[in-house]
Amino acid sequence: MPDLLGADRPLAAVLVSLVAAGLMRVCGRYPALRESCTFGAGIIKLALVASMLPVVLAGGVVESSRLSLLPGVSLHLRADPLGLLFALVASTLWLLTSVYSVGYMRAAGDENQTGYFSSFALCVSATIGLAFAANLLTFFLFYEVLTLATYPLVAHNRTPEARAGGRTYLVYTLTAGQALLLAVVWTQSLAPGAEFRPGGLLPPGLPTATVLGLFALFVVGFGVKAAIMPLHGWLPAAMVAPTPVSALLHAVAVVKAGAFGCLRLVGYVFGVDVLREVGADIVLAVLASVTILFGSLRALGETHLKRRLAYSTISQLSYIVLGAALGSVAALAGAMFHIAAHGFMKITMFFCAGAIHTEAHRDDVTQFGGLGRQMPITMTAFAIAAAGLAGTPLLAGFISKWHLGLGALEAGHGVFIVVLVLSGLLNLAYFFPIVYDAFFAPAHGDVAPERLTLSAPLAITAVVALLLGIMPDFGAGFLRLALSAATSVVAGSVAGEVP
Amino acid sequence: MFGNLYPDPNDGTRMNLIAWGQLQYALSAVLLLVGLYGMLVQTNFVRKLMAMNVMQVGVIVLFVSLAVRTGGTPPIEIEHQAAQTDVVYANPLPHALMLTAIVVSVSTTGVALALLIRIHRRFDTVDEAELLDRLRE
Amino acid sequence: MRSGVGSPVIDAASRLLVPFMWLFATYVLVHGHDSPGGGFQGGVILAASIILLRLVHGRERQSAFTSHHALMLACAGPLLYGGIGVASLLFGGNFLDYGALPLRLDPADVRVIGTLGIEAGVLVGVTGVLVLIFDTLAARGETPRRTENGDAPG
Amino acid sequence: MNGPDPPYAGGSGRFSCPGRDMPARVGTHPTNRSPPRSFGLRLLATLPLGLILFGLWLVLSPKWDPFHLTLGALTACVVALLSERLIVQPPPIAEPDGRTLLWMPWHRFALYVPWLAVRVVVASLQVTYLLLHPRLPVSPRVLRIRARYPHTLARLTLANSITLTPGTVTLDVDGDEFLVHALTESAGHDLERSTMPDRVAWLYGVTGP
Amino acid sequence: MNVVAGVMLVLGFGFILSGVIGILRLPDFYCRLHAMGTCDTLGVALMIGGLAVSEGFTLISLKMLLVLVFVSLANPTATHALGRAAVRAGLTPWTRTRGEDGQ
Amino acid sequence: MTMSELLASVAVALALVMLLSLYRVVNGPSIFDRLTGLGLIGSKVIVLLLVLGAWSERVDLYVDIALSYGLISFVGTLVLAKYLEATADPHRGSG
Amino acid sequence: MIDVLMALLFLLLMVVCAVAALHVKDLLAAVIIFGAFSFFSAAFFVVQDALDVAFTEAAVGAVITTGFFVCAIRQTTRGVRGLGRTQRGFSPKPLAMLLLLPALVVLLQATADLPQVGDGASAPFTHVAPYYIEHGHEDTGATNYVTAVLADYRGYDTFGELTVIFTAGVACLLIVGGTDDESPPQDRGNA
Amino acid sequence: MIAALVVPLVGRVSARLAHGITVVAPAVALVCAVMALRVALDSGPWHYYLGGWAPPWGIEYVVDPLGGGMAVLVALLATLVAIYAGPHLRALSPRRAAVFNSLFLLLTSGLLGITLTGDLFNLYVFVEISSLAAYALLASGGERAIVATFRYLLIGTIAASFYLLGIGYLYALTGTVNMADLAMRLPQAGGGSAMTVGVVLIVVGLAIKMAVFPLHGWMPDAYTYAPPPVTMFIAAVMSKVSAYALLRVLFFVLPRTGAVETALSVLSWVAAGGVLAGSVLALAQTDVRRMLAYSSVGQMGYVVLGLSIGNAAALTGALLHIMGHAVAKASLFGAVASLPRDTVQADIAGFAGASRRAPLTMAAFTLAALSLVGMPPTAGFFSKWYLLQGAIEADAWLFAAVLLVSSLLSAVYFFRVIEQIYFAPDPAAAEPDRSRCHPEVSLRLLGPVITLSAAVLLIGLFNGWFVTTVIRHALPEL
Ligand code: NA
Ligand code: NA
Repeated sequence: MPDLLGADRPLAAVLVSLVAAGLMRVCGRYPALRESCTFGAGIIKLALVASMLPVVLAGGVVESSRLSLLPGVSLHLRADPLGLLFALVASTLWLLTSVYSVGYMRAAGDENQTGYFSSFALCVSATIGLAFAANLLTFFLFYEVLTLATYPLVAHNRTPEARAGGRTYLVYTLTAGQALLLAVVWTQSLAPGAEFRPGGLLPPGLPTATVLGLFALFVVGFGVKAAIMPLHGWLPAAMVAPTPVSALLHAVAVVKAGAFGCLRLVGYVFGVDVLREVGADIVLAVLASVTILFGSLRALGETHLKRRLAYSTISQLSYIVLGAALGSVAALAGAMFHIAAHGFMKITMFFCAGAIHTEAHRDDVTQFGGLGRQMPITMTAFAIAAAGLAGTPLLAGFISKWHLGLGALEAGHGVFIVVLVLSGLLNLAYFFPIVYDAFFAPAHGDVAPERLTLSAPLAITAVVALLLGIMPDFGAGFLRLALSAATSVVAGSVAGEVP
Repeated sequence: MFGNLYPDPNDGTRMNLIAWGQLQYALSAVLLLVGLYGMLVQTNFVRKLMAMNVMQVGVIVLFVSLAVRTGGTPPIEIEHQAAQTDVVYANPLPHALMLTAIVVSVSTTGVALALLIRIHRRFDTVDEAELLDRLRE
Repeated sequence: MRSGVGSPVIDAASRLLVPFMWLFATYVLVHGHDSPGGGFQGGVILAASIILLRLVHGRERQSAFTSHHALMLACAGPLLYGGIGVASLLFGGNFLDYGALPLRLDPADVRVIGTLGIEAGVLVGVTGVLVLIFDTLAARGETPRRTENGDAPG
Repeated sequence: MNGPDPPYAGGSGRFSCPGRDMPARVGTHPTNRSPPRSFGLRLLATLPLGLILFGLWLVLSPKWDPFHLTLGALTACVVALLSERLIVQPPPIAEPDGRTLLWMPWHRFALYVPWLAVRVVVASLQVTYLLLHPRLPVSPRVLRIRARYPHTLARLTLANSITLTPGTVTLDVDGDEFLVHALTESAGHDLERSTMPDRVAWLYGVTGP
Repeated sequence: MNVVAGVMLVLGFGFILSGVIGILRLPDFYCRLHAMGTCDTLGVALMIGGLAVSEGFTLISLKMLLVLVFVSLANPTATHALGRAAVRAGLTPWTRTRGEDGQ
Repeated sequence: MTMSELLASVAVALALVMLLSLYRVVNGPSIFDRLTGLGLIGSKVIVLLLVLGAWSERVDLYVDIALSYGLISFVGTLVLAKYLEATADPHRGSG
Repeated sequence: MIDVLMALLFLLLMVVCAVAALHVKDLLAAVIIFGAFSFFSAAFFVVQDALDVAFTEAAVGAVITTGFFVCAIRQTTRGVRGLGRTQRGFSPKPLAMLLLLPALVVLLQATADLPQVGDGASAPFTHVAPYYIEHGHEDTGATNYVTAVLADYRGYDTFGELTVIFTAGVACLLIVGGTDDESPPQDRGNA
Repeated sequence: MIAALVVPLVGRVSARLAHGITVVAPAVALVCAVMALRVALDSGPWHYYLGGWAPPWGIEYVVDPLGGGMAVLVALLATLVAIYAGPHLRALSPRRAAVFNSLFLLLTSGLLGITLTGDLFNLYVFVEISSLAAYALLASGGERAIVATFRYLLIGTIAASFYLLGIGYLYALTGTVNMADLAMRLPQAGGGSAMTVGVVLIVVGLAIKMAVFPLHGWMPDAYTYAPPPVTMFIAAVMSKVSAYALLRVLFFVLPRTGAVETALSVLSWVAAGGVLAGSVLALAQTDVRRMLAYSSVGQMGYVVLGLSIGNAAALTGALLHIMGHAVAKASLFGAVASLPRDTVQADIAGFAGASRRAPLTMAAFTLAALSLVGMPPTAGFFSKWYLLQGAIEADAWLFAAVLLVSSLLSAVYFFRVIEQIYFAPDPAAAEPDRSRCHPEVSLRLLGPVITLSAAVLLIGLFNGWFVTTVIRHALPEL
């Protein structure tokens, strides 16, 4: 068994949830069976992904190349540090979200849970797939599958708003998909195979216009999912989805996929130096900065918790993009680490939002008075996550910000530290009142006791966020992975040749 | 007064014949386009089909014109004279092809008329303009 | 068509003509390889003769060669043609390679027989189909036509 | 009506005659029913037809080798068998026993054709004169004549003779009545005097009109 | 022989020509029918006969005669068929008494 | 004038006669007039075939066609006449 | 010279007939003119030494096509009722002219590059056809090379041709054979 | 193997035999075609001389990877559609059913003939066989279909005449109608404008047969009203085979002269217009079948675009798209038509909640639709990929953009339906007994549809295999 899987663990990791999705469809009539499918798949997947960790930490990669997609291009999966980092985050969070979802959906009394869970599994498959994708085509393949798999989740409620949200989501993501496709095909024709390589896969000596055009296409392609301003319009609209879905969108799959794409783009497609040569890095950095600040400001203006979280995500995800744009080792590492950090923090907040929604039936942040006393676990976790997002030391967010700041200096663009600091302040400005109200304002009414399936996951994620801040390499060695990836990228870029 | 209809292929009048002969192509083109024009312009379907036939004959004329040979004779072997070599025959290949083309044309016409009859049964018209009106109703 | 025999002259002429047309059609078929004509032309003549009978004699008196028979012929023709093709296939030649037919004759004569066979197929098929098409096109002939705004009376 | 049998029905054994059980009316006035005839009689009618057809085949076919002759004979037989009914179908073209076809009074025919030819040529010249005359002196009229014949072949002969003869055209035949269009006043005189109908009656050895 | 044939050909053509002239000049359909039924048949027969004569007595000339017989049988029948159809269809014959434009 | 020349002239003349007959076909005025013209053209084609055959000295080929031509055009005329008898409005068809 | 002249004359007559057939108001008249058209085309083919084609065209044009058209007209309507036509927004004539006149020019120009009519040195006479004429008789036993080509060398085409016409027959059956509530036409023949 | 040649025969027999033959015959043909293709792949093109006469004099069949592949595709779809047609035929009288079967087989054999023949004129004959059969089959769908079919017939005949005339011009210049021979002799033939005109006529003729954009008018009505199996087969296969013929003639017969290049560039603009117009018009439809028909206009534009771009990648894309679109369109039409009429209407709103009544059918529909949108990993994605690659390599950025815009548009119109299927409330849910009494359609309808949409996925996932083992060998040498 280990041998069998050992041969192809990345593929197996992708397939686990795919198979699970199929199984769930089949045994949709029996919720217990269906949920055990979910959990089983989640555990197996996590185990598979984690099993690759030692190899990768030791500096190796786990490869899988089974299916020829195009002549010379196959469905190539490779667990490198960056991919593994993302995969780890995704599979861990999937397991937790599954637990949470079971509770949430039961509480909501949803009718079509089979469709929900199977789409969810599909989504995670796609995410793992794109995390491990070793070439652009594979990446794009999973990227689009992710788009499709997410659509049923967004439109899950079947209400007119849900369907409208789904439509908006599709229009944005599919359009971006087309741009991305063009970019991918173009890249493929410039560099046959289009295998990701730390430091860039493009052949040297391309005309500036080509690089810029390609880069613009890529940025549009990834920017929509990463919700870079002004391509973020779908994200607030997609908030009509059930909360676990939002959690997934923001923390695990969709938005993260966009941000992850930006990292791959900068580090593994173009290479830092190429971008720097044509000046694209600054453009992207400025774009990211604007998004960071503007997202925070918009968040400040929203009173619906989920919408506020959505804008927070828009802002936070651009940290990753900013890191990618800055392109120094520390900045890249920070950006990569932020995938994990933001994942755990943001999912915590969404879990909290969902719990509040189901238990207290409240969505508006102005009505959270007293919740801290009624739902202590939830609101404590919320407070931890909020603080983390603001970049409070000893929390996960601080680590990434710290590295990003270092990276900005390294890259010679110290100004961006200002952006980081400002954003932190804004974060505090829109989260602190919630926490304050929850614990210190008078209560608004009765609330059901906290349900274990809801509160346990969010507690765990909060704890993880805390632990990541204290010892960034705890458990999976996220920071080590990030650093190793960032180093290879920068080294590759500087060398300009195959490492 | 008149030369032989099938003069010796090597004699001098040949060039003269040829220059005139090119007109056949032109007329086949005219026929084709008359047919095409009819198909585009006529609103009556029966007439459209006639135009279709005209067009097809235009094509056939071209092929047959390609097969004719100055001083030639129909491509059927002259008996007891098989040995003699100065007999030139017209080209049998285009003829064979055009026989098939004629059959195709008849078949198409048959099917088209069958369709037409059905159209008339339902819409009581075989005029395109009227039919469009009825369809709009 | 209006029922009835119509003019005895036309009636007689057509009925005299028909046997001759059949003979002539066969002649055209048989002599296809050394004079103009062949299966198709013969078939057309046969079909014309049957159409003539159909028209001149009206429906009531038409021969029992019905559309159904026509369909049978229409099927039989291609079958005969294809059958010869397959037969030559079975005897080791290519499809329609009549030379392969196991006849103890001069090779060219074997081909002549084969050609004659397929031409007969063409004749049968063409006859059947043309009559069939004619019948289907004329199918509603019995019912009085609607008189349509000032058009020719039925 | 339950129509006559198919010419294509195959061998003569399958011929069924709706009027078989009716009394014989050979040579009588045309009716709507085919007269019942014995197999021998039918063969008798078929034979001359077959012979004539084979003769035609001989004229048509330039190849008189055994293969083609056999084919021709075969064809003639089959066609004769198949079309026999057409010939005797009511109203019969020829007398149903094949008499008209086989024992045609060829000597009279040999006399009739030149007689007709002369008339045709002479009258043609007249008509040609009319047509080429600058004033086109035609004065058309329609006339009806009566002529009773036992079979259609005679009617056909008369009608075609009338038409062939310049100046007159058979427009319609209704039973025994011939509707004739004459180009000039004088053109129809011959018919009104019944010269031609009598000739035709004589040709087929039947009693005149 | 050729002279006879030539004469027959020319004569036949003359009849054909007069037939066509007739068909162009004559006042109504029934009259034109005469041109077809007579002049044309005769002309065609003469011409075919002429060709047969020039061919000499062969199987082919016999065949030509067959054509001749056929034409001289079919042509009047066709003429009759047309005339009858016109009568049945109600085409009224033109007569001099009814004036020149009586059709 | 040789036989061949005579035949050539006759052929051309026949073609011209056809042209004249075409006038009736095209101009009517009644449908029957058109048919008459058509009949004339048909018989001219038969003769023309034989003339051309004689001219090319391969009349054996042409005579078959002439015969079938006669058969076929006769049948065609009968078909049309039969149809007109049933349905024609004789005064139509000028155009 | 004469054969070319006659060919051109007949072609010209064909054009005249085509135009007239499409122009005349009465559909039946059009059918008759169309019959003349097919006579002329047959005559043209004869002049062009295409006896088989002429034979076929004559047989088909005189009875079959005409018969089909007559049947169809009988079933439908003889007159063109579109004379007081419903107003259409535009007449297609100028457009068609605009389309076809350049086409005519192009086609005419292209004829200049076609091999000369009757030129024995042109490709059609030097490539495949000589084989048929040299070997046709001994290969296939047919002295009519057209038959040799049609039934033997390209016998498969003829098979296809037969299939085409068979298809047409069956197609008519399906199309006019009516809907299932009607009795199929075959049942009418034998009472 | 040889029996593939004899397939037309079976058509004859079936006029009297039962539906069984209609299923078995294409299946046999499929087996034969696959075997022939294998032979062609293993040992080069397989030439079969019909009548035993060598090519320039006789007619030959050429089974090369391209033709053989197309034949396999045609036979495969014919088999599936024949199975699918079973329930439909039961509604007809035996006589009509026999006629229907016969025509279906004739259509199939015509199309197979087109794919295999190595002779331009023989191609014309087969084109006519298939066209006539198609006219009849399309017309059997009722009056509106008949009107549309009549138009199709007129247009199709013009196309065929053009094609034939084109053959005439080329014949005049080369003296042959055999494709290989022609390809050899054309470059030396010269011929100037005659050559140009011949080429243009052939190309235009075949393009019209494909129902390229401005001449697609007959298609929506015909596809909408024709009997489902007919639409399924014709929509899937017929225009593809014409496209194949175009490809064959353009790249295997005609030399790459200015005339061809001009024709290609004109074609590319027409195709681009068709892609956009088809998509936009599809967007404007409310009847799903009509929408699919217009979508075909657009999708065929992809194929033509691929042909006209004409480099290896684009041609690969075109061929893959021929394959993928054929399978997907058949699946779509099959799925739409196999829904019970009284529960699901053909307009988009009628699909509300259909997923709950016919989950498998609708899953098949969705999968096939995704392929047409070009979503990975379906077949449509990869063909789009190759087309884009071709466009980029040819620096045809505009066409690349057209492709992308069109897939967006198609995404829009397909997701309208998909949204209805999965996310709109089910009107029948209010009457539970009613929604229960219609179980999902019978296996004979469902089987082919599901097989087809599975094929969409498989072609997508294993397109690398298809491309390297078949399509790559099918490409002309550029
Ligand atoms: Na022949
Ligand atoms: Na007279």
